[in-house]
Amino acid sequence: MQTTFPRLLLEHAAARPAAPALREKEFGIWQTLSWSALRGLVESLACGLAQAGLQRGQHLVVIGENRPRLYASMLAAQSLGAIPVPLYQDAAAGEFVFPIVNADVPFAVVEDQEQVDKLLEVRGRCPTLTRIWFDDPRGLRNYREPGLAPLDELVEAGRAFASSNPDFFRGEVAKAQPGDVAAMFFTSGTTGNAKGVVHSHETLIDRAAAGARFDKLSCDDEVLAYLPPAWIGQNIFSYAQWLVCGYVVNCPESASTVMLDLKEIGPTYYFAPPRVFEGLLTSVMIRMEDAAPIKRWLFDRCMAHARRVGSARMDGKPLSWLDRLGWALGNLLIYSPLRNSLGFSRVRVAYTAGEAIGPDLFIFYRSLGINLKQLYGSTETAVFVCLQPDHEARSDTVGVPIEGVEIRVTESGEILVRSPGLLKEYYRDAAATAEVLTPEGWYKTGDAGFLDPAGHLKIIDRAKDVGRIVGGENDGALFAPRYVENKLKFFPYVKEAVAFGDGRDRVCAFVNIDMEAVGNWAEKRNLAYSSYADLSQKPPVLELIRDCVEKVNADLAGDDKLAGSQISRFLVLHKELDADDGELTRTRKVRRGFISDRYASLLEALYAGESHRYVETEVKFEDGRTGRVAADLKIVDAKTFPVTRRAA
Amino acid sequence: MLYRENGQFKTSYRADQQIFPIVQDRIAIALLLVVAAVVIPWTAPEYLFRAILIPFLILSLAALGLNILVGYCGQISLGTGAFMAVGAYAAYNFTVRIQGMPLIVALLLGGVCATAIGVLFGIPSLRIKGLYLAVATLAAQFFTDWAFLRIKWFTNDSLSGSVNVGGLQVFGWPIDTPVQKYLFCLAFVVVFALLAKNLVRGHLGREWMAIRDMDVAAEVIGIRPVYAKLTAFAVSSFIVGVAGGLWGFVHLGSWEPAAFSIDRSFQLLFMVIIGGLGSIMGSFFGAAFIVVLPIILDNLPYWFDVPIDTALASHLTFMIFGALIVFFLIVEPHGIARLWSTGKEKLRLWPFPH
Amino acid sequence: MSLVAASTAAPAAPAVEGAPEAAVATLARRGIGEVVLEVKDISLAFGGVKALTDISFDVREHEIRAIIGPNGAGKSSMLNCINGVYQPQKGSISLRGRTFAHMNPRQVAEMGVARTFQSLALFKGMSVLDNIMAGRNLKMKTNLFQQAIRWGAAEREETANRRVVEGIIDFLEIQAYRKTPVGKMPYGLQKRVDLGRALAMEPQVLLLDEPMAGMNVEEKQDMSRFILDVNDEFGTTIVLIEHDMSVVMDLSDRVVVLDYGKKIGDGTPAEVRHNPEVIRAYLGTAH
Amino acid sequence: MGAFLETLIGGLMAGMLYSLIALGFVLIFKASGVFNFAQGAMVLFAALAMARFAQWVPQVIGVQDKLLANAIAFVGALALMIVLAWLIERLVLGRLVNQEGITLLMATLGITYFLDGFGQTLFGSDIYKLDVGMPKDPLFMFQNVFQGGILVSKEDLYAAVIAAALVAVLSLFFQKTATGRALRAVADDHQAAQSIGIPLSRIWVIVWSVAGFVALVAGIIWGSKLGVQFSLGLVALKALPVVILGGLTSVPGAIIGGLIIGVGEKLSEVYVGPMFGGGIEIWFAYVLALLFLLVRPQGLFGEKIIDRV
Repeated sequence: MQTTFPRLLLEHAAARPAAPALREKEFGIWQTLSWSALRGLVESLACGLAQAGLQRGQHLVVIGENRPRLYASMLAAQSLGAIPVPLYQDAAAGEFVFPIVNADVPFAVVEDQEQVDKLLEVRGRCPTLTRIWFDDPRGLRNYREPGLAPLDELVEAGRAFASSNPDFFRGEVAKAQPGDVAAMFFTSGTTGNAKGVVHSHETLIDRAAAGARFDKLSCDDEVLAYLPPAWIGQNIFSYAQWLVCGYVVNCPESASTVMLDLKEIGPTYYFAPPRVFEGLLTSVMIRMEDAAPIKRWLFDRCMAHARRVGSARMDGKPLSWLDRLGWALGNLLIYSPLRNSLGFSRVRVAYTAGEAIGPDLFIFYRSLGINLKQLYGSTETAVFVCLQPDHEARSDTVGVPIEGVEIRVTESGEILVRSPGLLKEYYRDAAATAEVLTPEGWYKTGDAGFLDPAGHLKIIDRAKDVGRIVGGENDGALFAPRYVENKLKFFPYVKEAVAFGDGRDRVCAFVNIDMEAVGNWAEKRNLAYSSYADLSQKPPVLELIRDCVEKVNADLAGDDKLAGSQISRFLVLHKELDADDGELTRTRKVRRGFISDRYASLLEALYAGESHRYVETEVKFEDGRTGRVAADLKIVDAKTFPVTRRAA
Repeated sequence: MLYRENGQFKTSYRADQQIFPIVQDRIAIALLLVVAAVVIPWTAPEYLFRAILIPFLILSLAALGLNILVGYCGQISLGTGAFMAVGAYAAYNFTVRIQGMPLIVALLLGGVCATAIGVLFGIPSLRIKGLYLAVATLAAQFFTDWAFLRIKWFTNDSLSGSVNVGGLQVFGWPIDTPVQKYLFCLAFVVVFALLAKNLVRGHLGREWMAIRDMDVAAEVIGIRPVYAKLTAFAVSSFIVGVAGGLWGFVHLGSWEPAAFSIDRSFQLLFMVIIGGLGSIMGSFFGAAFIVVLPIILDNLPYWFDVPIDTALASHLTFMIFGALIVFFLIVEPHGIARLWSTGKEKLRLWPFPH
Repeated sequence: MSLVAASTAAPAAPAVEGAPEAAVATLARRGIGEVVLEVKDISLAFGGVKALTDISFDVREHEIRAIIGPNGAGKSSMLNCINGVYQPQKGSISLRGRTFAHMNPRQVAEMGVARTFQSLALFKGMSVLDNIMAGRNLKMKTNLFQQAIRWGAAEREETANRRVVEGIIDFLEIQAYRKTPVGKMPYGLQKRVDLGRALAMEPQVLLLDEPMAGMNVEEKQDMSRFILDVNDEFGTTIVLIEHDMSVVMDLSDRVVVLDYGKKIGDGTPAEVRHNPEVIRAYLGTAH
Repeated sequence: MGAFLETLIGGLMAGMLYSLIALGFVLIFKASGVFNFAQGAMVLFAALAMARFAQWVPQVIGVQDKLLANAIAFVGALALMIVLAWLIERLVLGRLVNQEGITLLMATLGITYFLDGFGQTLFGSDIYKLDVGMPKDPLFMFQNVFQGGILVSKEDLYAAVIAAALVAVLSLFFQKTATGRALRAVADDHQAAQSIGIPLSRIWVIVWSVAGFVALVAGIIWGSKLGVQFSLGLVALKALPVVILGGLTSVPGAIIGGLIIGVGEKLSEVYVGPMFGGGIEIWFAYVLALLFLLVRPQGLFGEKIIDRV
């Protein structure tokens, strides 16, 4: 699509001047900004910025929550051929310095006092930053800072200028070319400085359009913008696709009212990372706790039925009339009211992305009748690489490559992407750019994965963690420890799992049982136990875990790529892996290396084929004392399966 | 459970301030009106109109008026019967003394007279509060009881002391069959309910409630107790007066002062308490409850054919009423209306408890 | 009303810490204006009990004036005299030159004096919105009939005032509670509603009766921030009652100290803090 | 002149009875802040009980001596009133602590209805004559002053004396006894009273019992005069303006108020009534009280109301 964002704006303003473009809940009602009004605002802002001296190719920092006038400022900058740089509003002042200096940014448009204070704090270190405009004057009345002014002033100045030279704005917009840089997003780099990902109008618009076509988005859709606009995800959904489709973007009233506003608006197109969905689910469960027993019983019954038939229904599979009846009943009593009180009644398409989402969580929402799907993409790819088509959403894949996307998997298992939506470069960082962009125009995602027979992309791990089996019957097979571990951890009984196999002839694993889940399980079978260590070695428990492992194996056997990662032997650890003992990171990620050293003897026993091994380990207790726990750990063999190639 | 509020967002204050902001509620009320205005007239038996529906409508109207005074403005009145009487007798006098006085005009003028008396007896409320006022309003009750009994002029010197009206008609349409009477009352009730609702959700209503909830604070923000209280008395007694007129003209046809005795005043007060203080809807609940309950109590014995003599039945009714008042005051001081709205909230939050 | 322009975002500005500089800056910027409110030897007694004896002090344009004193020092009675709830037996109060001894609350309100209450005096049966809307009653002129029909004028008036009130709700950051009955709100927020109701009157002089009574530290900080913002954004003159000295010292420009109905000190926080009588009074009581 | 004095005295006597009932209101209001609308119903209830017991006692336990029978009936009725007081505290007031006066008033309205129904269900709803040996014959006074003298009904005289005595006793009880002081304390401030260890509920039971006792006496007097019947309950409505006039919280107020109303009523009936075709005493008292309130909202002896904020 050969166009630019400002041109899209003009088209909408011309085609549907009165239609709503943006809504913001302010002063108790949804204040609506029509496309023509928006165009006017953008024009004024653009003229104002131009007068203030914003040059083509210069950068404009935008910091704040989702606010109509901040979006308008981005559009204004783009219409002048300048480049908006949205930054995270919750970042510490210090984190602003690098982007501003790196792109020697002259101007900033920010939301309120909080952001102004932060900028003023670091102003000394940002010599280039000369002007700051703020949207909300609250508390800023008595600030006397050179170059600090309310956005209203800019708008006023701009309006005056525009009325004297009415053609200026159009002219500027006309100059901008699709290939020009449209925006820059700073990826919060875990190490070193953030990298500025440079995107052109082309790249963003092409991907946005592709995504929109994929889900048949139209100008009738409603979106609630509540995630940081500096994050490309939010930006694509509430900016790029907004301008491409011309649907309505709604801005919540305040952070404390997002849930209410979500309920009022009832978006038709929704996007959130898994943690948001997880949070919602927990809140649902907590609120149901205090419900009357009858109601809870009803809820449980309905949800059980939903789990049974819900996802099948979403996948468009035929249901028996009895199941259909049950679902209709549940829908009347629970699902639909639940969707309503979550604000999902009108959701037509909902996406989650970012991390792996647990199957239960995923199924919960789908079985409620919410069309929740996964997508795969990153800042560098302008988000849309793979999307799950309706009726084909699965929790362990991220969908099919959509139009314009080519995917290649290197022999090391890393996924390469080629699409019209790839970043232009990392801003002023040729080295980094060269690292990720091959001369042939492939982008190295750094993720390991493959396309399954059904053509769905499956992400298994970070590329650097993926290993190879050496020797044994499946020599050279792919080994993705985290993938295997996650699969195990999706079972409630398994708290932690550590898989080994890189450079070995087969995969073995340590398993941590979940004290609570297994404890309950044991009590139901009145199986007496004295301690964690004791419980962990009870034969029935080992059977239980073996069961889980073999299920995982069966599952793995499902796709040839990972069949080699099946767990042939495992043992259940006698103590919980613990951050205090250095076995986990503070964020509860297993430290594989440390563990393999600490439990070297066990590892050796696993691979040496012994049936049990006595072990004694030092542990730190809550109160800081250290003690030793000893146990004779049984080692269990798990059945592995031959590859059962699933028909594509 | 029945509510689907996603997407019902408001883009203007007008929309946000409407009486029923939720679509489902608007549908429900529309259906209710259709049933009341179309279905019932065709289906209900005559007994139902005379014994239940018409009294219910008129008493709801009176309760509505009283509720404005007691429930919204917090000025208790034990003299409602008096204002009904004034309305009825005034309307009567207008009809008999002025040739061709249209029914509706007569009723409204009756209301106006009631307003005058209401304001007159409301004046003490500026100096005296709560309990003292309650007693003061009894003065109105006894005075009017006496006046309409002893001052012959009011009853147009009828010998029996009872007055009667007949041949009612509006714009040439006769009002004599139960259905016609029912529809006539229904029209009045709907219109007045709407007007009343508008008042209580406007700034006058807020002034009333402010006086009720915390009169000193109200004064400090510039509300004049005089104005607030007297308007409450005026509006209240106007509606009550009109109800009185309807009661006399449409329901009874011929009546004596006893029709508006102190028992009527208490009955209305009970309607307001049980139905829900400070709730328009409550007035209807209360009226329905108090109109229907005695009828049920009277009939219970026959349904279970346990013979009870009528005297005993009426005593039992008394006891049950008394007990219910106390019960509601203790358990749900805001009456049935509050129960209703809690129920509604539960539906909106379903399946969650809160 | 300038707060109409404010948008919803909530700056977490430093509250109490920043206060003294802010206050000083305020003075420096516009100096202390002329006297707006003057109290001349007011005496008030209930039956035989003397609540106030010969209290005199003045309040100047734009300043934050505190009245402090141990519990039962007659602080609230002083406010009640100023806004006409009590009629002092002796003395006079003049507002912008207009002197009055006997004035009813309505007249005082019309002259632009608003007030909050120590023990929450909110309208329990009403929503947050209605409570604050009630504060607009002086601005609402449509008559009974227009309201009953609620067409045109009444609706327009309602909407216009709603708009202003929404500005206040936004200013006080209670958007999430708009339609909840005040009774159901946390105490700290109810105090905000009380303030909001007073602000709705667009007062020139705002009397605050122990705005921070019974609040925890964060709530106190928020409240101080709001008080400063009000004084700042709308240039409202503020008379503030507190028995907790620390709060006052940070907020106020000048302080009057009462004890047993008598004035025992008057001056800047610094001066008052070192006034021996004041120290005695405070050491004498449990503050 | 003689006629005037006759009316005057008649008024004073009637007034005494009003004060008696008014006293019931005041007692309860002082102690529990409840404006007991049910006082009238209690009078009716008590009178019914008394009348019926007086009939049953001879039949059931065959006591023939009239005085003894009445005595027993009286004790029985009193016991009943005490039980009633206890029940009211238990079932109603105890659950409405710290409610607004209006709510409590409405509660007593409820009680009124209940008692009316209950009393008549228990004791039947006919007219019962109640003979406690009050002399019916008239008495002529000041024959030497006026010719023909002044006719005074002995019954009224006795009644007045009894009433006066009772009033005296009660005011003493209030001023002097510990319970009396406790009652006043409670009236002034519930929390405070509780904090110094005065058991609210017991106080209330006592007060209501006393009020019940007063009601019983009043019931007997009126009953023996007019016969016991439903209309007796309405006597209370006459006592209301008295309370208003005298001030809700003042015992002497109740007495003076009673006398004023009684006299005013009779005089007006005789001298003003005819102009309006009679029957005006129904409302005269009220209008009198009402006008009076406009001048002095808290009544003759009531305490001034001050709003604290």
